[in-house]
Amino acid sequence: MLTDWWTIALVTVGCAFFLAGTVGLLRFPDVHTRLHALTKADNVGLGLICLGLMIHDGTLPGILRLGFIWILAIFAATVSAFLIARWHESAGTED
Amino acid sequence: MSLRRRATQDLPAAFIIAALLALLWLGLAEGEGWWFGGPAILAVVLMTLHLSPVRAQPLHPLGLLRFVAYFISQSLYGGLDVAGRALHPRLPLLIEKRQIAVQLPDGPARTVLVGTISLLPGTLAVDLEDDLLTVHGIAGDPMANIRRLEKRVADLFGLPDAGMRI
Amino acid sequence: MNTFLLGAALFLLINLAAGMVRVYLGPTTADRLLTLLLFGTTTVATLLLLAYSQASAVLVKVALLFVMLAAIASVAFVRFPHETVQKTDDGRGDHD
Amino acid sequence: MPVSDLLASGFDVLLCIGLLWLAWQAITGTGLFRSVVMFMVFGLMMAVTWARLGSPDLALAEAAIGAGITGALLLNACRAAVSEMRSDEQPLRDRPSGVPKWLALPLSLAAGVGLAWLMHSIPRDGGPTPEAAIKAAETHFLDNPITSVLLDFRAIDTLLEMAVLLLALVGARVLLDQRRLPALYPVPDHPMPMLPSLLAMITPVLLLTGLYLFWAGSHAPGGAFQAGALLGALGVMYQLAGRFTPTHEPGTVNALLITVGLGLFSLFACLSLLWAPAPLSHPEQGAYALVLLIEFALMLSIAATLVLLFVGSRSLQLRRSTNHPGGRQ
Repeated sequence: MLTDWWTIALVTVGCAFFLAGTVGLLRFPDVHTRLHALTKADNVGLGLICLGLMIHDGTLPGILRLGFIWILAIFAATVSAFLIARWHESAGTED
Repeated sequence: MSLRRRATQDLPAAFIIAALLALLWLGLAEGEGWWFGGPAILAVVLMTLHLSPVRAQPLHPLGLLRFVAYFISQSLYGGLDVAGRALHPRLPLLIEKRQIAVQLPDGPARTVLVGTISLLPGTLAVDLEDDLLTVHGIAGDPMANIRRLEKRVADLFGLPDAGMRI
Repeated sequence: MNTFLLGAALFLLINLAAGMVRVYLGPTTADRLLTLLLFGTTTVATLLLLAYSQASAVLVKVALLFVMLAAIASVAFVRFPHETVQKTDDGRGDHD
Repeated sequence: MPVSDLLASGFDVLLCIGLLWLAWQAITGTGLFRSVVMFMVFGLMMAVTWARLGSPDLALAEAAIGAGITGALLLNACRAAVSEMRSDEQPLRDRPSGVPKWLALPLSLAAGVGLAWLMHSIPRDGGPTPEAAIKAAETHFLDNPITSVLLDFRAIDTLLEMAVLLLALVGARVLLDQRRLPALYPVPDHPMPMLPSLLAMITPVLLLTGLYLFWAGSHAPGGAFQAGALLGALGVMYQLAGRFTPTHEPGTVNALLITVGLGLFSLFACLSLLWAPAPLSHPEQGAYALVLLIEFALMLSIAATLVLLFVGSRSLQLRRSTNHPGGRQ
């Protein structure tokens, strides 16, 4: 039962990070600052949710699957963020 | 390139990829189907080395441990920091853009550096042209953070300290 | 537990809906791409929560596909020449 | 209990509204580019919907196709639409076709007659009812009911789908030749930072996941279509990264790859007349191995066709690095 509480706590905090990411996406003034919000907050959120579900799952294959998703998501997100930022940067006159 | 030289260069990378893929197969197939998974992993390793050649990079064990600890704590802090700024009623952003000469050599070390920057508090990698890295910051001076990260990455790959290099 | 996980999934879906405002508003093309990034991560998290609330391990594999393919969409977009975007986006240009 | 029902309904209602709104935006949007983004998001939501509906097979397919290939294909179409506006570009290829045009009529007539005969030969009454089909699926030698429907009960549909995919590619090629559209997504000269690392990271994972889906297809959600779409997405990624060079000469390996699925399936359809009264019946022995072989060929063909459809060239060549031209297909 203790593990359930851990899962609930981690998933809840993870969701809060997602909320912060979305708020940042809506409130921040330009593309680069919005990228800051999305990459950082959403990846922490996904990491916490993965961790919470790992505790909930408890089997080795399940933990491995979630671990792969987490690591790949981090990598894909930072590379995507870098490519989008770079693309925006080279789009024309800088603001 | 001779077969033997290729074999000695590619073998370490092949073993690492194969081990990781075995973990992935274990996760996907839940411990079944090794009769298919085994040969599949072998085929995938060969195809990967053909399609996208990589060189195994020796990692420094202590550096790895320190890097992982640093990465997890800093990305958590980064998330908290940006969440705090997003939810703050006055939206405190100290926007700054800087260009930094990267000291790390081209290759995996630089990949890890650029990939990590965007997850650390207040920094975002925007461009990398030759050795010049453009960083966008929202939390004041991004320089100190990046120099620290560079040192950690250098430790991770067992490279000499960035500051000491020519 | 399942109810909690479903609730969390619903929360993330509402989050996504809020994020859609950014695609709608733009103003720049890169802003629309950002939402793709948001959708990449958030859909994965939603699918994971759904997977465990419905006790369906396959959905975790669907999430794994999403993670791997999210990067392809970004690469496809950044390979897109700027002048083409300016012609095909709704005339506001890439910078306001 | 009521709380979880309420949450589930809330989730479903939000999903429905979101899908309708996205579809509306994709169709009526003011800019092509925004419509493409909306359509891609629609694909992601569709995958979540299939997951919610308990159809993981479709969720996998939607994830592989909707998240990977469709967006890239639509962007390509966007680009072609724009570049058609300026007509000062060199045609990719300007050559009359080697096949005389008058052949098209008898060929298509023959195909039509053949199809009509096939349709006529399907028993009209006493055909399997859904209940009978479900019952048969339970005792079928393939444990995944979806795959057993695709490759046994409705194998003719799958066969024709493969033909449609090949026709789409041929159609795109003809269109590209006639409209003199420029080579799409030309290989960029300047390498993009971080892209090679992304490829190196994603290549083994995607390849193994594709093979897993192919293997899983016989007993769990997965199969040739999902695996093929996934591998196709990887190919598109390589093309986007400039690692595949489009060539004008048709390559043997490419031709083999795009036809092997349809070819092997058709061959099986013909050969099966030896042991059964109707085409596409499975033999008593070795059916599992046969299905694996056909599925594998289908996977390769789907992947290769999708990539070539995206690139719009006759064939592709792998390029290891900028100073290392050549290499295998």
